[in-house]
Amino acid sequence: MDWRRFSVIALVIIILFSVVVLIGKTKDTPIVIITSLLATTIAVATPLTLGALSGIFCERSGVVNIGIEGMMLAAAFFGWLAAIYMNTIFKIAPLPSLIAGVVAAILTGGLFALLHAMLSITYKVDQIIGGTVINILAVGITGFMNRQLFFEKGSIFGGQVPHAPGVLPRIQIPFLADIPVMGRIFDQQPLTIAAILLVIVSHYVLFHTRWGLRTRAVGEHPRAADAVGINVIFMRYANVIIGGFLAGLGGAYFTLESVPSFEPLLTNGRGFIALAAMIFGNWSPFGAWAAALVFGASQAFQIKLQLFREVIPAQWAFLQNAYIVGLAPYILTMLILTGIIGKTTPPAADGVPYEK
Amino acid sequence: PAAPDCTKQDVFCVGLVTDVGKIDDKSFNQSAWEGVQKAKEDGIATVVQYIETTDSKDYDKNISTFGDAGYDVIVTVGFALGEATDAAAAKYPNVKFIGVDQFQAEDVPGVAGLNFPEDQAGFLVGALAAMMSKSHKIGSVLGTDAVPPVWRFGEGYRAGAAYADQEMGTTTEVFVVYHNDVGFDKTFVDPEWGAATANSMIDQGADVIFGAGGKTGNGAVTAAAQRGVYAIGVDTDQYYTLPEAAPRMLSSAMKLITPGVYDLIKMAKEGSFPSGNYFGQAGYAPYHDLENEVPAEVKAKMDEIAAGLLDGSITTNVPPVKP
Amino acid sequence: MTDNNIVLQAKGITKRFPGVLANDKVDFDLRKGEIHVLLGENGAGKTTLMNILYGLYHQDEGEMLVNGKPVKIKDPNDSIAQGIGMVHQHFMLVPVFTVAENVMLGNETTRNGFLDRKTVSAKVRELSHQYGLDVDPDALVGQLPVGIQQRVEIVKTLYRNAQILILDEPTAVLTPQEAEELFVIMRGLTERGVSIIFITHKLKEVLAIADRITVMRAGRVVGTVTPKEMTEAKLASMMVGREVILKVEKGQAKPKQEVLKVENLHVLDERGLETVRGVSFEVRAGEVLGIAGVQGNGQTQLAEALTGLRPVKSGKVIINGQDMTGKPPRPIIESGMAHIPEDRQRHGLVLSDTIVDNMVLCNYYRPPFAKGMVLQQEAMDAYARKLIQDFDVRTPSPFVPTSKLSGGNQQKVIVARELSRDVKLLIASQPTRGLDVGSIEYIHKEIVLMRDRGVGVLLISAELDEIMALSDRIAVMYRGQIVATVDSRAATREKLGLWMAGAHA
Amino acid sequence: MESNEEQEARRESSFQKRLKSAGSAMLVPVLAVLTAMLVGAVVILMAGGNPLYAYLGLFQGAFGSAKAWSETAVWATPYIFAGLAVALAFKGGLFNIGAEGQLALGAVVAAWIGYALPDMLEISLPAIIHLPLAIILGVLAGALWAAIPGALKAYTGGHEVINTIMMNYIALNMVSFLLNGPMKDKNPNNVIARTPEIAESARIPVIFEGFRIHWGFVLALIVAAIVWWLLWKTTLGFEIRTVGANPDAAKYAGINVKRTIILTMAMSGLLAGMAGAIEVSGLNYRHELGFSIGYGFDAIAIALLGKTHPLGVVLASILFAGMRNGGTRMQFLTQIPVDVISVIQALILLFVAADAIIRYIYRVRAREERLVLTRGWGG
Ligand SMILES: Nc1ncnc2c1ncn2[C@@H]1O[C@H](COP(=O)(O)OP(=O)(O)OP(=O)(O)O)[C@@H](O)[C@H]1O
Ligand SMILES: Nc1ncnc2c1ncn2[C@@H]1O[C@H](COP(=O)(O)OP(=O)(O)OP(=O)(O)O)[C@@H](O)[C@H]1O
Ligand SMILES: [Mg+2]
Ligand SMILES: [Mg+2]
Repeated sequence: MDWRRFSVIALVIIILFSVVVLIGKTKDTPIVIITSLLATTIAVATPLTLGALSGIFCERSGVVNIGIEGMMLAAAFFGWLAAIYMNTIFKIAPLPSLIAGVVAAILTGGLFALLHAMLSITYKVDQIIGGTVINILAVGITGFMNRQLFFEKGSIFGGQVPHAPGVLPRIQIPFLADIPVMGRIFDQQPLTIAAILLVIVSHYVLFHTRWGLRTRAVGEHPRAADAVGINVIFMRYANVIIGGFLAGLGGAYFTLESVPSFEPLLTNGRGFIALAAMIFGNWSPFGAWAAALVFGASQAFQIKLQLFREVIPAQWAFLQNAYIVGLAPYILTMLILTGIIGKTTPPAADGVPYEK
Repeated sequence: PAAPDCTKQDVFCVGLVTDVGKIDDKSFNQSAWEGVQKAKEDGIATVVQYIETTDSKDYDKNISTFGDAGYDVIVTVGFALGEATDAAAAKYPNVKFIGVDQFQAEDVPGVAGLNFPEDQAGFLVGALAAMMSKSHKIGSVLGTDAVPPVWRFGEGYRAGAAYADQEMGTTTEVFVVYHNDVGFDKTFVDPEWGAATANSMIDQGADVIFGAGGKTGNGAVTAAAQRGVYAIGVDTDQYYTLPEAAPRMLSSAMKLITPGVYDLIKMAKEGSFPSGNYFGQAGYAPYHDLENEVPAEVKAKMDEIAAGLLDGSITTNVPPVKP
Repeated sequence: MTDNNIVLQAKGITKRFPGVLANDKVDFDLRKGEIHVLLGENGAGKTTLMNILYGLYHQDEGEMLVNGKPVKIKDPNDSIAQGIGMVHQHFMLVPVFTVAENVMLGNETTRNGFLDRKTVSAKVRELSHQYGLDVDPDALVGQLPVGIQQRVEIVKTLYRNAQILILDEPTAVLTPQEAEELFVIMRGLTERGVSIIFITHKLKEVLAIADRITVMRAGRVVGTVTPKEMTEAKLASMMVGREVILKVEKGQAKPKQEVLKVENLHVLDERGLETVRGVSFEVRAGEVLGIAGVQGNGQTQLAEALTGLRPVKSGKVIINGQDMTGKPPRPIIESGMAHIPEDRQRHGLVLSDTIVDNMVLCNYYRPPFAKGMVLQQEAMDAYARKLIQDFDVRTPSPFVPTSKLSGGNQQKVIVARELSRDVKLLIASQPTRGLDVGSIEYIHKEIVLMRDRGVGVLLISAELDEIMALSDRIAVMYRGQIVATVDSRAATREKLGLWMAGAHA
Repeated sequence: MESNEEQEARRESSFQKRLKSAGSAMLVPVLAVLTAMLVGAVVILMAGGNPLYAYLGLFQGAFGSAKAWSETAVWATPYIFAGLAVALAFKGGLFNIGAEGQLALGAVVAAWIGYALPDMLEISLPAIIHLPLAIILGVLAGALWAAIPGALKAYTGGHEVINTIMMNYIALNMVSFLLNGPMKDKNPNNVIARTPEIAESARIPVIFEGFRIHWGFVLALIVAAIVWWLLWKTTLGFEIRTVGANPDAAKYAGINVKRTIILTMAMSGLLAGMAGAIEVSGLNYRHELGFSIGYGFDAIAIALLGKTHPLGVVLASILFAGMRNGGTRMQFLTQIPVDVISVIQALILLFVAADAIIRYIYRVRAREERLVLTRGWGG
């Protein structure tokens, strides 16, 4: 693993946090502030982590996927829709409805991934274009259906948003969650926890199993894989769809874990930041997760700063300006991509359609 | 299906043009549209139509689409359409325009600016929040303060809490966060940010959260309900529009857009249409499920404050626009 | 004929590609334990036939028998199951994988779900020991020299215990030494009953190693012969279909002024290793200086540094008296340098562009191809048509993308472009790698012509024959340094071979 | 086959032959559009609307009257500029998703020059100076904004797709900051985050009194022609296309690859910036927050639909403009939500990108090489 990368990440997070602590110390104890920062960081990093994992599976098999944004958006919508259907139309209890919603979200992601796979593998459409198509398609479809179902009179929901079954319940991780103040960090919702577990799983799958070896071979040198009888097309389809499932799970976070409502465009570019996380993480799960945490941290940073707006000392006045603070994650991403923190190398055949 | 001819005397048509944004925003576009629909249900209007604006450069075009079709009343929602509305009023002298949230510096014939004392609504729930808080920390999550009504809500909330403090001899810490760090397209439709911000406030000890600013506010309100603290909604009685938050919904800071729009349409029909600023009502919603969690003296205090604001014995000292 | 000695037989194989009849009713058979050489011009259909035997392509007509039994080979899995293994013309190894990972890829050994790298490494060690294919299972393939990579390819097939081994142009990228080692290995294999199909363009090798030789031309089998009845000349004319002059006719060189002077040059490769360590030499107008050396001894970096494609760490490069040290390519080109790059597809061509665009790649911006910044299409077209004529590039039209050409013809496009410019210095890296004798003959003639026209030629090649045939002076490069410089008349294969292997002069 | 390849070749020369080949080049996009409209009709049906009526409204609103044409042209103007921006970058092997931000920046600067300069200089500038100045500086702002990711790509290999997206967010934040603070219209009863109106002298005149169509539209057409000429008739174009196709070979040939990459991005941003500047000086007479949302992505769709050819871009722009413009009337007549337009546009893009689908449906034989525009992250 690339320790340089990780130490930089640790450094960035520490700096961000200490700034907040220094500013907020008059208002609250460091321990409370840091706990809250960490809790937020981990939670908001969830869709980024899952998005990045999605990208990793696609691209390790040689398919560039900038459609993650769209996949998450669509999944967020259809997952939420399914949950509501279950709950209001079929009168199923909230929790099962939500779980059904998560499943639906995952499947939606998979479905859009299937489309991406067909475009980029079968029809050999330029893969970045294919991803863009997914993004634009997702915006159109979700916007339109959201309207049709929840506003237009005479729709199945009578033109108004019905009682949503709420969001996934928090899970107190035994013992850890009982720690007095810090416990809050381990009081998280299911998808957040799932994301972290999936990081570990993905790592082992990619680097220590047959599936992983073949996936990476297909992404590095498909002809070589073909020559030893590996079905390149199948491997790519499979991995893109797995990626879709992961993106779908990421989408579920928005409407089933974070808030029980859907907005057109609610993913708000997270899919792209997830891509940046994937690249920064050098296409490896742990690296991507770490990167996702940086973005999570900078988001937590902004939010906390605004709570402490009035006590920001004069010499740091610029921190009072939300617009300027808001730049943090984006500038961070660009610095990362400039390779200041070490060059990244994509899979050799990433983005290249396979021709026999 | 050929649309009935609005140019005819006996056909009374009402059109609505949204701000950039959707008519199903569960917030001011939607409330205004509901007012229009109510007018139709009550037989005041024969035809009602809306057009959603997709780009600010289309304001004029969208308004004239109604104007040219001979509509009698055109509702333009949002301060951003103010100038376009005034311009259209000159172009279509015998059409009545209802400008929601459009403060009229000087009267324009045919245009009624429908405004609300948001600061008072904010003041009320601010006081309520301060009185209901056990930790004496309360929060408010709002859209961008570039929008005066939003700013008035936020500052009103602050003032209300302060008033309650001096009445009750408490000291309450008030978090007020405006969502300024994104563009206009986003600031009112970022529930996830709203939720994260609310959560952060709750981590900080806040036990009442007031969410004001379209979906962003909704996100905060639902997140608050999630964490089991008191939630306060905005604009309409969100006990109904945000069912998932209903159980913890303490109240809502209401600006009664729907009736406001409805009344103005009615006046237009009856020929008693005012021009200049028309002030709708602001207030706070009933406690609903939490009826019996709110102590009697708090209820009493709230009634007192409401009365005071109405007769002017209490003032919020919040200017109409951010200085 | 059911000769039970025949392990593999192809009957009437026909394969069409859009516009090309790659294989035309090809009959071919392989006997147990023999080395059967397949010979033919570029585009003759050798690789295609092999790809069909191996299941990468599918024949349009014809059938295949393994050990007398007809077999359907849908994909490599089937051929592997039939005991067929193939070492491809363009290596099929994943650079970022270890040797072991590459070897196991496709039939991995796992323990409770996880890859069992230990066991595989052990097996690889055992195999390499058994067949004298010395490779380290845990090395990253990308960091191994081509020679070793080739061994990995062979180990790969043995790991799948192949009994029939296909080697497609394995020696194109090898040095004499490496080639010799390979032949020893091949012999070892045949002694253990493995049968080998061996594709090459090098006639010496053919006569040295073949038990039988099948010659293809334009997709057809011209005939099958044995080495005894053959000479290089006979073979050559058999595959080209006409007499071929294998010996390059060239008179005495008349060296004139210095066109290239290199002083104590140091260059780093992409990994930051110093692969050119203090090289000095000069090339005079009207002479050919050949740089011999085993692949990966710094020749690539040397050429790139001289042509401005790679920064110079220290030292001096003087072209026609001007100091060109560390200058970008354009000024160097304009100072009168032509460059036939080692990697034709990466540097030499814009594959997606037409032949026309590629023909003017280096001087599109000068008259007559451009007036000011405006391109003159007519002039460009005319020029391209002329070069296609002169250099006999086989193409349907000047407007087809060069990706459609056979590698041989792709190379001709580059040679045509570079040799047709008015230059003082020609730097030719591996100018004939993988080309057939016909093309080689042609390109060699052109290079000699350049020399006689008073151009200084720096020839970098791993082909000793080429070096000896063309050079007036020969410098041998070893570990980034020039270990010896001799007059070509004084040079022998043996001496050069020794120097290339590191022996000091 | 030889012969017809040769004909293919000679086509280049004869003009009307070229038209024919252009026709067959447009075949697939046209079919794609029709198919998308068809699917769209089904969607409208499901939404309980009447497709015929809806499309009638769409057409009326887009091309049904002089006014409609004018409005469509008004929409098309920024589309053409932005579409050209993306298309040009594609030719250079670069994917500029940043048109959005470059456009916004061009608009802000043009607006600033437009309203602030006269007061600063305390003289009223003649239009002949003021207008060009506003546009040129706006355009340069866009160019500069795009040159940054270009330079990052050239010198650090940071991928332009991510970088331009990030630059979009940064631009949006900066513009929000400016329009809410320093540049906000000080007029007491203005509450909107927007600049003051630009001076008369900084405005592009309309073409016909009473219509909003302005000379910016004509300029767009001229610029499209220039871009075409630049790409296929000049050495610079040759360099851009070569670097786009094979940077290594370009370097070998003596082309300054880094410079070309930066230049390509800069020119791309220049065009995007022009979209913004022209929109301000020709139509809005000020920059307002929230304007220009989504132009970036529409531009990509347009560039693809136009097969990255300037002429194609112009046609695609007019089509998309017509849809956006006609959408209003469609909604007015049928109350079909405008979102259906987005769906149709997405479908068009889908069918154009995966033209194999269209070819299959209509049995059209593959004509030219599949266009490969980007090269994964390798860049
Ligand atoms: N995938 C393909 N698509 C189209 N044509 C092909 C393809 N592969 C080979 N060809 C054509 O088939 C003919 C035979 O190619 P093949 O590779 O078999 O020649 P070869 O004998 O291997 O030549 P070389 O000595 O250069 O390897 C050539 O004309 C080539 O252009
Ligand atoms: N899709 C294709 N269309 C046309 N020709 C092709 C195609 N794919 C490969 N070829 C040609 O088929 C030939 C066989 O491929 P191969 O890799 O053996 O060529 P090569 O070995 O590079 O040629 P050479 O041996 O002359 O260097 C090549 O010359 C290649 O140019
Ligand atoms: Mg071959
Ligand atoms: Mg070959």
